[in-house]
Amino acid sequence: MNPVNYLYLAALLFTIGAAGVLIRRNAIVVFMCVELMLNACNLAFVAFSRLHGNLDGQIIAFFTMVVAAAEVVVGLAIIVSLFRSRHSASVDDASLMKL
Amino acid sequence: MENLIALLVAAPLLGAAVLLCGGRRLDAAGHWLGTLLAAASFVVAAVLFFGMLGRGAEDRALHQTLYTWVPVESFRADLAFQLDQLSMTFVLLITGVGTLIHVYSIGYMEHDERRRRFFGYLNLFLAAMLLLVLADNYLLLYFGWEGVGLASYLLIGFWQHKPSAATAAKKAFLVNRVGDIGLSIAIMLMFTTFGTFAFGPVLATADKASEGTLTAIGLMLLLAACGKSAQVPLQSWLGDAMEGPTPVSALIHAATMVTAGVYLITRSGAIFDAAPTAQTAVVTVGAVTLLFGAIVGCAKDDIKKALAGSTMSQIGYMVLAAGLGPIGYAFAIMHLVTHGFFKAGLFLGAGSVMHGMNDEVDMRKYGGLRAYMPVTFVTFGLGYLAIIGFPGLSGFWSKDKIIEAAFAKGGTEGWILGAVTLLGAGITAYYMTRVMIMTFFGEKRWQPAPDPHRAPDVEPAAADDGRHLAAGPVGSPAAEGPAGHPAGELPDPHESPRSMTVPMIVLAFGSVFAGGLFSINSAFVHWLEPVTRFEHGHPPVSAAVITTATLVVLLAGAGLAYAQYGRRPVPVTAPRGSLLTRAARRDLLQDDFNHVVLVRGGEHLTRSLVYVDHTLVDGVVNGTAASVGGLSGRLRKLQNGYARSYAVSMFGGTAVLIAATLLMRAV
Amino acid sequence: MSAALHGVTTAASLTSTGEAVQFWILGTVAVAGALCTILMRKAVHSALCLAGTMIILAVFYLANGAYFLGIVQIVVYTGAIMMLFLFVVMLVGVTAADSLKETIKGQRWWAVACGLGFGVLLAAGIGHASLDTFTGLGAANSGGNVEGLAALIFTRYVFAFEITGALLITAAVGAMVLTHRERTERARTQRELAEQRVREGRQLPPLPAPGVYARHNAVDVAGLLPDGTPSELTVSRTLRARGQIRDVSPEAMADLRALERRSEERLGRRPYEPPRPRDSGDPRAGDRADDPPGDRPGDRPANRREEENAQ
Amino acid sequence: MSFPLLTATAVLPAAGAVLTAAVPAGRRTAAKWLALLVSLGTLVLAAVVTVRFEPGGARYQLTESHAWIADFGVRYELGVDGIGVALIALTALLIPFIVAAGWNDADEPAATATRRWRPTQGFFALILMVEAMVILSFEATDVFLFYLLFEAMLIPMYFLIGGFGDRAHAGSDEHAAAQRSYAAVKFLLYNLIGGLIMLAAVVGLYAVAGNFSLPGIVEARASGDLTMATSTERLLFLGFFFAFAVKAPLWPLHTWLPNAMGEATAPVAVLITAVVDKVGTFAMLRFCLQLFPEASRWATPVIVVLALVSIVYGALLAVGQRDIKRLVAYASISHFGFIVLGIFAMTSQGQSGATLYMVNHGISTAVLMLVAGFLISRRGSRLIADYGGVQKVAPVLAGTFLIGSLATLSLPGLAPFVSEFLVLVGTFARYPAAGIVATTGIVLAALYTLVLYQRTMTGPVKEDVRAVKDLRPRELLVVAPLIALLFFLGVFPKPLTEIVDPAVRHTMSDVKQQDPRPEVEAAK
Repeated sequence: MNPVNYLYLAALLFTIGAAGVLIRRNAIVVFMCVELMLNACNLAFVAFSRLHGNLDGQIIAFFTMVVAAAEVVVGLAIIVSLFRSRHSASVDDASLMKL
Repeated sequence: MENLIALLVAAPLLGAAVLLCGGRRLDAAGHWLGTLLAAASFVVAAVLFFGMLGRGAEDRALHQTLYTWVPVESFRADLAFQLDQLSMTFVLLITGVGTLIHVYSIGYMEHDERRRRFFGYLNLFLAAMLLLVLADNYLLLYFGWEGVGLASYLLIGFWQHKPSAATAAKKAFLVNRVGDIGLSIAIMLMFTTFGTFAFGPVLATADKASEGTLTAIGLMLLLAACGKSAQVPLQSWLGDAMEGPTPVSALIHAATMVTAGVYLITRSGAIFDAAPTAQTAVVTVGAVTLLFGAIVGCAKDDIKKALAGSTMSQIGYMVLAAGLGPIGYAFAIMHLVTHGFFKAGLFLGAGSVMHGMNDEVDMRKYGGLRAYMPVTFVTFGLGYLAIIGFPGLSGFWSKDKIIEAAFAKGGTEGWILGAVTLLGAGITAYYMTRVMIMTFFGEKRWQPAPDPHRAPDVEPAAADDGRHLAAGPVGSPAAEGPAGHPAGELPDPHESPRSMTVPMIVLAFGSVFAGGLFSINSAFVHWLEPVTRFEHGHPPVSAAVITTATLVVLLAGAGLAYAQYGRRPVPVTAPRGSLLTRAARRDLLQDDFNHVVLVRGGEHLTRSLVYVDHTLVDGVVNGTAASVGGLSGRLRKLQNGYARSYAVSMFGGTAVLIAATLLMRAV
Repeated sequence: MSAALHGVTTAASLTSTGEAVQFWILGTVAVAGALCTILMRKAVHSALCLAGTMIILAVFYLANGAYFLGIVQIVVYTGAIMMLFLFVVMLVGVTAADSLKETIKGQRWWAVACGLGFGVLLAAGIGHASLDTFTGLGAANSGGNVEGLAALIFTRYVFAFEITGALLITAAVGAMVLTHRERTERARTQRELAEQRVREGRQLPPLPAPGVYARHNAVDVAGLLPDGTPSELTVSRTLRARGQIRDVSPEAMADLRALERRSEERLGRRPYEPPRPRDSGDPRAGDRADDPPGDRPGDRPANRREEENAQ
Repeated sequence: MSFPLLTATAVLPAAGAVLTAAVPAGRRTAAKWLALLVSLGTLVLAAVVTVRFEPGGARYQLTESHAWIADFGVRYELGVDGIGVALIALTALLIPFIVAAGWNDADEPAATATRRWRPTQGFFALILMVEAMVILSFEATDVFLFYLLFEAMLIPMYFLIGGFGDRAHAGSDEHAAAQRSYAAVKFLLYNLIGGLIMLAAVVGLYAVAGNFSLPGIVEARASGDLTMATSTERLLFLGFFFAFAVKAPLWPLHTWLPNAMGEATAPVAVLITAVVDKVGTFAMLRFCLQLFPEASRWATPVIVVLALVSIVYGALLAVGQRDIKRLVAYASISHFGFIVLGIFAMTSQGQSGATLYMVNHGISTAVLMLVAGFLISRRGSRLIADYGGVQKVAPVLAGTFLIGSLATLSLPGLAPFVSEFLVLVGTFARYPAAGIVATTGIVLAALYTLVLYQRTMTGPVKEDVRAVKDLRPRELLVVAPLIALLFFLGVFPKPLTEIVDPAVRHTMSDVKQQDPRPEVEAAK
């Protein structure tokens, strides 16, 4: 097996995550899907790291994790406060962007 | 000596500047200042003339360069003067007649509150006209050319409160502008052909250019001449120009400005000599105008318009002569000078008559005035005899020579031209006799001053508000506009004041003797020969035969007029007349043609263009704006406010970007 | 696992068979987990599936020589972040299940189309790249994976590292700011509250107890008014909001009795159905589409079962 | 380092604008005097620039160069050639007259005046701001800097058009306001779109050349260090030219001008047509021709045709107008056609003539438009039909109007004649047919100006016109110097041609064109 398969897997996971973001309305699930996409990217980075034989890919994956953690913290806080004020976690409820 | 040349132009220019900018303070003395400066210019001209006589024929030309007017690379137009025999002739005529008419105007315009400005304009005209004839290059000539156009515009429209005068002024300027196109294109052609447009080099090397170019230049110059000299097809403005005060008609529209076209053609003789086609065009224009003007002159009842027709016709003679080449140039100029005398005299006489007749211009309402205005009668009569070419008077000498030269052209062309000139002489005798009889002979047909509220019955354009002159009978209230003369009062004909009669007398002397003096030993021809060159024409029949024929034709014309107007009472209201007469009264329908084709067509064109600009050009832009607005309204519906929707479009966009990247890689 | 750990070679084109087997098995599971994540109706289930996928990814990291990341993935991601998710799910309501019915016209089709296209393009891009051989991390990891990473992070990437640190602090502060509710006015004293209650003319005495005196002693049964109708006031507000009041109307009681009779071993509970239309006090009055299916009359039995399971 | 003279000519009016805007509400007379003094000061500086400029010297003189945005090679580079000097002089000359002519235009009627609202201060501040930007754009030799100014001057112009309309409006106040804002928005949109396209071209130029320095790029192109693909050069040329053609304005991009000039007050209309629009034609001469010589030659036939259409079309539409100010606007379109024609005739006569034309047209239109503005403010109507016989009641006004009209129709002796004839000769030498078509413009010019004069000034005095007063001393003071200048430059244009000619020679060598030789070398 060629490690390239990891890349295909990452692409597949990423696509699934993206589709989930588009399809699901529950903000928490949407968030999970985003996490899935980030993880797919990390997998790709790690695979690249192995393919190229240096550690930079892993470093990037590491940073991605840190940023994802920060993002989750803020994002979940937003979801909580949104739920508090609107009693719903549906992303469609926040359709205030319409003119 | 040559430093004096600029003074010729400067003196009247100074007068114009002072009089026009000076304001009301100069009202009292303005006309004296204007006259004085015109006279000063004449004195300078005389000094220069005698200086010129003192030199040999070949060194007579003088040059004065002030500075370079427009210097751009190879394009150099100097503000420089050239005074040779041809210019000298014109300068003397312009300043001489001009001064006389200034004097005349002092009396004529006495009661006009804007007399100062009138003299300012007259001075402006003199300056421009002198610039025209003194210029040493075509661009400077163009400067003067337009300058006289402006002065003519201002003077025709001097009584601006009359719509007819304002319209006539505008028309004159516009028609002249059409001619100016010709002059400017001619100058451009000279520049591209010769690299210069100064008289000297252009005329000296004219024969080196191709004939096609020269023909083009010649035709363009002819177009310019047609505009300024009221030749067919650009003659229509001259009749209307009679809306101006009579001294203006005498000076500008008879003696000087309208002859500028003849000057231009004569000056550019070298070009025309090398372009026979252009010459043919010139003689054709001259011949047609000669008959055209004469026919129009026969039908007009307005004395000034009859004289205007005559002017057109006489200039036709000059143009024809100028088109004949070296056999005709000198005679064209000679006729120009004698015509300047007698036509100016005739106009001043007409002004004097109008002055005494409550500004009535309709000859049918004159009659029997010889007893009331003896001086006017005599001077006008001498002018009359001169213009019809009565043997011994000025007109005879100059016109006879032109007829001879026309025959001398040779071939069929010569015969045709000769016949036309002969016919013209006959018609001239006819209409001038008619004017003479209707004005000074026969019974009195005086009419009360027309009611200002009633529409005039004859010749709307001419009789329209004919009482514009404030200068009525002595003692009548001086005022402008419709309140000039009390309605219903019979005119009280009287001789004009001294300031008006003296110039008439002087001009009458010129009318009688100038031609004869010029012809002694062909003095005039020899005087001009270094500039215009001269060849003796050889008419197919002897000169005596031609002279006899001329006299016969002349008598026939005069006799016919006498039979029609002298032996029968003249009806006060013009009879309907034949088709030709009616057409001639309407300037042979040229104005109607212009109106239908140019004015109406132009109006339609501009109106539709305004519409096009608004709806089409602007509409395209506004339509684009509207469709963008509509499209954004549609697109706005895509903005449904759901974040997921936007996410889809982002995702799709990313996909497209990746696809594009891959494609670019693949290609 | 150990085979995978040691199967790292340099400049090879194939991995070990063990790794291949592991990849195909675990990869399938990971994809299934991902699909479950997006298809499960309940957020809790999604979270659990995602956690599973992440653990598998951690294994893949290890297989790819990223030992540090593999551990971090398990400890930080699966252990901390996913727990955070679960906390929030509980906060929001563990019972709330999503409706998978799409409300935006065409959204699902577009999403699927874009997803498919995107995936195909990604795959095409990967296939396009010439990755026949790979270097492997043997050399890079020779000094130890953690040491290698540390050497890079604290040299070349030190600046980014510092910035991510700042980012984390900012995120923490941001989360606190977002979730913290600032008291904007002075807390009202008990006296003021009492006065306000009098002024508003609402229930002045203590609220009546639930239906302990009627028939049941359960707190979720409304007490009966003298005319026999149940009074909602008697039930705790929380239960009311959840819609967990038991019906005490005569018919319901009769049904209940019948039910009790039929199933003696099992005590069925039946949620109280609030009168429709719900007029006041319900914050979700307008969100009919998003109501949990349990609120709909037709879904009642299923809902009931689920609630029981949850409890 | 020497004194930054060019910067000073722009900084002075800019500072003046700020100060004028800061004058308190109650002291509006002080604001007017301040604006006038600042504009006169700028005129003095411009005169110094003109004197310091040596016609025979280097191409760009009084240069200044400072790094600005180093990453993109943008520099603050100034320098003037003869053409720039002439136009700076024109701008600095006209602004004091515009200020003086608009002395009372922006004053709030006493009834609605408030303590806070300061329209007068704003009006003069905006005018000075426009002056600063226009002058700096004539000086900028950095393409990016020029672009920035080219766009920035739209903002004050927008407010001048939209905020200070002509009080003499036929309809109601609301209608007038709607018309005005339409005109202002139209002005802005047209020019913005032009500017956007130019921005693309500016970016493209940077992509090709790597910096924005006009002299640098020109030199690199001349020496062969920088080559452009033909298609690239043409596209870039078109991008630049489009923006300038909108600004100039050239048919068919002209329709914003009549609206803007009709709705704006007369001084602002003068500002538009005599000053701001000149930036467009100036930029054609400086940027289009120098940066893209081959593309310019390639596009010449089309542009010459567009210019001819502008000349004839503008003149014909002027004949058909019923509104005095719109008539002048269409006349200007015709004149801009002449300028563009002269530029793209690619002869030294044509280009010198075009430069002279810019200056002379500025002065002559200023005279005509300002006098028309004085007339309109007296009678309160812009319609030609509402006038008649003004000459009788206000002879001086009529006289100045006539001189303005005669200048517009290019009468010899007045400045525009020299430039128009040079353009015609220059065009004729290269394209005889175009020269002949353009000459018809002189007849049409006579037609529309004289018809306008005849209908408004001559004839019987209309009842409403009887109350029209003659020019006040302030107004005469505004017009008289301009008229004197018209006469002076008409008979002695040498000072101007001496400055302009070397610059034109440079441009001609940039586009690798030589004047056609005459058919017959005349005997010397």
